[in-house]
Amino acid sequence: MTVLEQPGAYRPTPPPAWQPRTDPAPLLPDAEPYRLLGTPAADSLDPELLRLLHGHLVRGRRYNTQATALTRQGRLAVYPSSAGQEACEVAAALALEDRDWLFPSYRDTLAAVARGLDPVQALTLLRGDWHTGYDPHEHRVAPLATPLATQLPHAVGLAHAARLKGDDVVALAMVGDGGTSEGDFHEALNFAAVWRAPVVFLVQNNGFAISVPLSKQTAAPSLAHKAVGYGVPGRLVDGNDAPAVYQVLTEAVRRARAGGGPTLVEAITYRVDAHTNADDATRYRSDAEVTAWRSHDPVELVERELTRRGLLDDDGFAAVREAAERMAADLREQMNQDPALDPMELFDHVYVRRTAQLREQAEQLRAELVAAGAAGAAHGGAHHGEGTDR
Amino acid sequence: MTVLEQPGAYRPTPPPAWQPRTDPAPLLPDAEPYRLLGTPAADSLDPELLRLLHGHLVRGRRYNTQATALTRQGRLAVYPSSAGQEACEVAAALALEDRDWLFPSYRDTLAAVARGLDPVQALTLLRGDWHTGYDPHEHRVAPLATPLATQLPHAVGLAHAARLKGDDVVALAMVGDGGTSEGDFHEALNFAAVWRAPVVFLVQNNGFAISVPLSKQTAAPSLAHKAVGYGVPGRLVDGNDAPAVYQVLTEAVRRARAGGGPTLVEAITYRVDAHTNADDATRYRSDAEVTAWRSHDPVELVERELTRRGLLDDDGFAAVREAAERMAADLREQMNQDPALDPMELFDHVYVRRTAQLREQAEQLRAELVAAGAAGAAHGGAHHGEGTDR
Amino acid sequence: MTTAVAATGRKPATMSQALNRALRDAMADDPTVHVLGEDVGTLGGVFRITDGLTKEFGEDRCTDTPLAEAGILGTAVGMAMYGLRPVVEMQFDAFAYPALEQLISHVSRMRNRTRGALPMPITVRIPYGGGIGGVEHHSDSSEALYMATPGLHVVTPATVADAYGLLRASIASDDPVIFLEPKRLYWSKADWEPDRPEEVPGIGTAVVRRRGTSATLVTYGPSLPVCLEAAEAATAEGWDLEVVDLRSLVPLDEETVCASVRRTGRAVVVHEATGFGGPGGELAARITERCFHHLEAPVLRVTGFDIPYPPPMLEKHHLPGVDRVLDAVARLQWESEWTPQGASGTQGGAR
Amino acid sequence: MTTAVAATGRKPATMSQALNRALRDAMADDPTVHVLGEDVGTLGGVFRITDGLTKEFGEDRCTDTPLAEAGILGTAVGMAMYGLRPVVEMQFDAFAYPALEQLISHVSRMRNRTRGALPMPITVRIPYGGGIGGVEHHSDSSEALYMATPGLHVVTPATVADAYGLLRASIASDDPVIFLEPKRLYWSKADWEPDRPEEVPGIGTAVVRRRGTSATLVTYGPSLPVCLEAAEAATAEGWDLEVVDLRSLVPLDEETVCASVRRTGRAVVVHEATGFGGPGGELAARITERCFHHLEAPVLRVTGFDIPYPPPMLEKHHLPGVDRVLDAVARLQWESEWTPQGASGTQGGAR
Ligand SMILES: Cc1ncc(C[n+]2csc(CCOP(=O)(O)OP(=O)(O)O)c2C)c(N)n1
Ligand SMILES: Cc1ncc(C[n+]2csc(CCOP(=O)(O)OP(=O)(O)O)c2C)c(N)n1
Ligand SMILES: [Mg+2]
Ligand SMILES: [Mg+2]
Repeated sequence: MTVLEQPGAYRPTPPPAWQPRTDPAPLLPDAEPYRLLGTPAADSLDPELLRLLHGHLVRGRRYNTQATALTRQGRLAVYPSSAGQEACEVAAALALEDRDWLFPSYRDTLAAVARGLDPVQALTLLRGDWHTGYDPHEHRVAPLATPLATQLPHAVGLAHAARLKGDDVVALAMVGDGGTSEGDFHEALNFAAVWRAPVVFLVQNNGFAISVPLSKQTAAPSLAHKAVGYGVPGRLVDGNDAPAVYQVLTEAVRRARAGGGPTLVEAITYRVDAHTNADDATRYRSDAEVTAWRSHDPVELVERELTRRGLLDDDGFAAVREAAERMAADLREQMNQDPALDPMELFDHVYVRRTAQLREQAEQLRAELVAAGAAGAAHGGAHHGEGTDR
Repeated sequence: MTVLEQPGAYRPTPPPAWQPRTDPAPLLPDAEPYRLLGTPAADSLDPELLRLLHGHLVRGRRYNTQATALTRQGRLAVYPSSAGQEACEVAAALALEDRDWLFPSYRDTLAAVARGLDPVQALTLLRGDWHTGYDPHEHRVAPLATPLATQLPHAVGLAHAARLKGDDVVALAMVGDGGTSEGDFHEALNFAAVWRAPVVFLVQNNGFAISVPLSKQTAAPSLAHKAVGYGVPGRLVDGNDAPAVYQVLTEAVRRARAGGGPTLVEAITYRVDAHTNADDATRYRSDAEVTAWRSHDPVELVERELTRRGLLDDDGFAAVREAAERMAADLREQMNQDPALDPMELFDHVYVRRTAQLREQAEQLRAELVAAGAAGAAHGGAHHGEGTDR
Repeated sequence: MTTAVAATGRKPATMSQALNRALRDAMADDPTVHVLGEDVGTLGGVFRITDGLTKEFGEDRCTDTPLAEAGILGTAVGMAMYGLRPVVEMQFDAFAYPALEQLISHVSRMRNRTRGALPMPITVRIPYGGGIGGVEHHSDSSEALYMATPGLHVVTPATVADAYGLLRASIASDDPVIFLEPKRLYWSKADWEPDRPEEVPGIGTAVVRRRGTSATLVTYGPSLPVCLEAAEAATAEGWDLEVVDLRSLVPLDEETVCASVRRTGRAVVVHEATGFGGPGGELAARITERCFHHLEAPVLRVTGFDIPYPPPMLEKHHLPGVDRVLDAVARLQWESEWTPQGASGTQGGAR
Repeated sequence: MTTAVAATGRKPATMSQALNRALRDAMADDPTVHVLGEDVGTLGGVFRITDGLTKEFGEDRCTDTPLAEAGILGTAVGMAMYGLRPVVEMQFDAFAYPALEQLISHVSRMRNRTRGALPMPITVRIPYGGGIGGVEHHSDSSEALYMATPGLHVVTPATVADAYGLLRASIASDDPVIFLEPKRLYWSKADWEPDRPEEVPGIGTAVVRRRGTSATLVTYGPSLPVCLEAAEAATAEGWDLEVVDLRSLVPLDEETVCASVRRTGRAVVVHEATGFGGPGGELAARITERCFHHLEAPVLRVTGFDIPYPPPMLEKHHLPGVDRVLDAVARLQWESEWTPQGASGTQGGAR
């Protein structure tokens, strides 16, 4: 029996001998997004979990504001903020075991940080430094994906490969509401379902793809409803309710690890900042909408819960804030240093070995750098930071 | 109010003010494929409709056997038979008005013929003659699509354009079960739904994509279940029950024309022949499966119904068979003549006007043809048939 | 043709403004022109090239699509089949790749497949190239892919006036046009008014931007300013360089290029795309085929390195700059010691 | 390395059999090699190149995927990230286009993006080219697209032995390889046994298939037999042609090519892909750059016309044949009347 055998799969049967198919009912998402905070179930939430989430959320919010500030200081080329979406970012990271893999999009550096990546490494791409600032194997975090939805089949392939090798590894892949319109979303979901690959797809529905609102992106009852078309369960969750997202993702991860196949989770959230620092969100949305969402802030929701249940006192809150400030200060300091990037590295990773052409071109650049160094030693050598061209 | 405005569309609302979404229930297909023949509803089927379908089905079956025979005689380069699927082919053509557009795949030449195209024109591509053997505007039949699912966004765009121009034109696009896995399927369905374009998507689920069975193509409860993920109604129909397919498609076309948007129809059928004449189906499926399906033959099902209700006597049946034989004889005769294809035409349709390069290359070929003509006038001039290279 | 244009004499304008104006004028003149793409509506595009079009012409004429490039181009094919003239925006160079199957298998050959019955008057606008500090996948120069696909026109402006004129001509073309907009020239400025017919170039005509006698720089798009600067700098070395701006890569205006090279006897092709398998190979090969006996030296190429586009902090090392162009010019064998007889060519610059 | 191979001396084999054997041996030698694609399992592929692999190695090693090329290549990327060595089959040339975004944006640059941390040892097998009477979209030669994408190797065999050796080398490569299989040579035959190490060429080495002195034909894949036939026919005209089979377009073995051209002083590049923007431009330009003073005539190109691939009944007019190659050879300026002084070059064939 191979891992590809599908006990419940859909087989063509002649209509004369028509058989009932897989029941779609359990695949359909609930009409309401799943919530915990503000419901009776909140009372039984583990205080440790709440405190853990809270620490990450506060740190995550601070990370977002600090990174945005760094764009203004010219220390980041661009930053797509996840302010307002911290619950999804943090829960995605925490739902995974160490051996699992995370597949983030460009907006999900916070998830990578919450998983243990050094913030400077996570921001390398956005700084204008080398494309991927970390070894993906170290924390099992795939490179940040810029071409939308292209990372989803990667997650499926990796999860499938792990299963073939007998490792109980799960991949969690993150994508935006806009990304669900790409063909790669469709193909990834379908491959995952047919192969019963241990993947969890987390769609952060933050209401917009840059300026395009969800109503122009889909006419579906919900994005989670797409799951049934692949034979996969679809789950809908309040994406600003951190324990709820954490619970839904943890369950999906457990199911995937146990061989139950993929799950599609849609988290309803909101991008409180503009698309990136370069975007002007006032061109396409109202202040009122933003304000309404600010009153459903993921950090505050957990803060209120901790207060309500008396799980953290003022000193505790202050300590969390201080830790976040230390992280921000440290990030600021490190980002204020120019990275050391060697132009000659341009030729190092195109192939295992440089081709004859690349050797020639490398020689050309080396000669130019030597000439420039001789001409203006004051400008710093090739091995020193060059700054961005912007 | 533009045609793009979506009254019922899904808008992001903050979870604090969560609103119920579009009800998915009416979008979900029934558990059983829709049937008419063999059910009580069959009694009230219009005799004229049954006779019309029957004539087309018999002719269609004969068309399939004749075309396959032509491949053996080297008169067709390749033929992907639709034997066993004639009910879908015929119903797709008949469900449309004259002003509507049909978007066939390579397997759907019969639908094009049923819509009025000369069989020789419909087979031009498969004969090895010029790619598209007809002016698509004449019968409003798009070129046969070989790259799978790529014709689906074309149908959406055309339908959308017609609606923008105020024409009540509907596009019906045909695709196979395998084609539903392509990204283009996903993108086309989504665009159609968001734009509420007047398109009907007909998936002929014939159990196989060449050798790959449906169980390796999808894990969905049915292909029609994919509809709900786009906010589109999904319909399941017995694809060998011609009046049932006709009814479901006609309703979908009416709905589209009335501004109700797209429908996804999955017709459960079976490819009785191999993928094409070049394929060896015994490598991947059992005789027993084929036999089971032969007992649910679309032509016989209607024949039996006509007999049961006494709507056609022996003479009537004979007349239908004779008409089909005449069509086949005529097709045979025409296909036995070499088509007149001018090599110089190679340069005529690349651009509105030949570029300088193409003018040079045309001169080169003309000189070669002249030289060849001079060398061996017996081989026939450039304007005469060349035969295929196979 | 230019009813929407007030005849107000020349004013400073950026390339992005000229492109915006071209779209507006085309839409005003021809109701079959429809713009579609990601964020082209309310936002006006990430580079603001479609600014104001939805407001002026409505959502049905300038439409924010779902986020799917194959879907955008694929629906444009259907719209063209029904008589519309779609102008598609791809948000960045690398984000046109998902649409390559629709482009190669359909857009480029639909006319041919149907013996002319289904022309594809589609313009695909693609901001391309680097030099603006974009992170990976935001700075590709993929013109080689489009050049290798018969049935497409490939057009790229390098000046404000050409941006307007070439975009108008592209939209008016009954053949599909890949319209490559050099990102780093979006904010370049010139005094310009849109209604000077003598400035509306046809597709397929190159132009000599600078006359010279020593050698010809053959270039286009983002590399034109580099070449003009290099030509100025070269005067200090005693070289008088001619600069040809191709404007269209397909159809290629061989005549203008070859006339120039025959005059000067030497040529350097300059572009930002990677060199190996890039546009320069075709250009160098073609020039050599046609002008062999006029060449004093092989046609050289100055291009991006054969590497994926670098991160922002390193892109300046990758982009062909003035120095690299001058280095190539210096390698054009100004000494004639190599001829078999040691004789220098004297017959009007030709050997 | 060749444990699965019995040492049984040479027997007639077709190229398709050699390819099949290469896959089998690679899978037997290395458990991380996985084959995936459409119909590669039970059916053994539409060209039967994967025949028997699922039976021998199981469905998990040779897998029929859903019908989605971007999905196939995209999941292969993930598999490679986890240490597998995927061999992907694209069913036909044009059906690789849906995977171009995954190929260009990820496969070709993943190693570079991650400073070497994520190599992509993926082989993408693509049956390419025409000459087998295939209907539209079944006969494209798209090597120009792959050549223009840094980070890919582009390999194409022309003989039975090379089919085996190059496919083994491609699968063993830690870099991604586009492995182009000339459809019309699938049924070509040769006496061959798989375990002669001297016949396993490394990627990036061209080979001189025929020695000659008058001019060099530079070619690869489906055009090699045409060139060899042309070379035989040319002897009747008194020309002794050298024929170089590139085998790899990337990396290009410039040394072998240029050594030959420097010897003969003349070159014609022959391929089936369309000429404009095709591989021949790069080859001609590069040869000219490197061998300029050895060239008696411009490097000429004999290629497919600049048109979409024709219908089966017309394809013979499109494909470069022996006559067209000989015509080009005849145009290589065998008279030397063109030199400024009317002198013929006498210094060892160089000017
Ligand atoms: C294939 C592709 N097309 C277009 C883009 C340009 N782009 C970058 S982000 C974005 C919007 C994405 O929206 P969504 O998926 O909702 O994610 P969000 O930004 O909201 O997190 C677009 C269109 C891209 N990166 N990739
Ligand atoms: C994009 C693309 N990939 C692959 C193919 C090769 N191919 C031709 S038909 C076919 C199977 C199609 O199956 P299905 O969609 O079920 O249609 P059917 O042949 O059963 O009518 C395949 C893989 C193709 N034509 N286009
Ligand atoms: Mg979003
Ligand atoms: Mg099928």
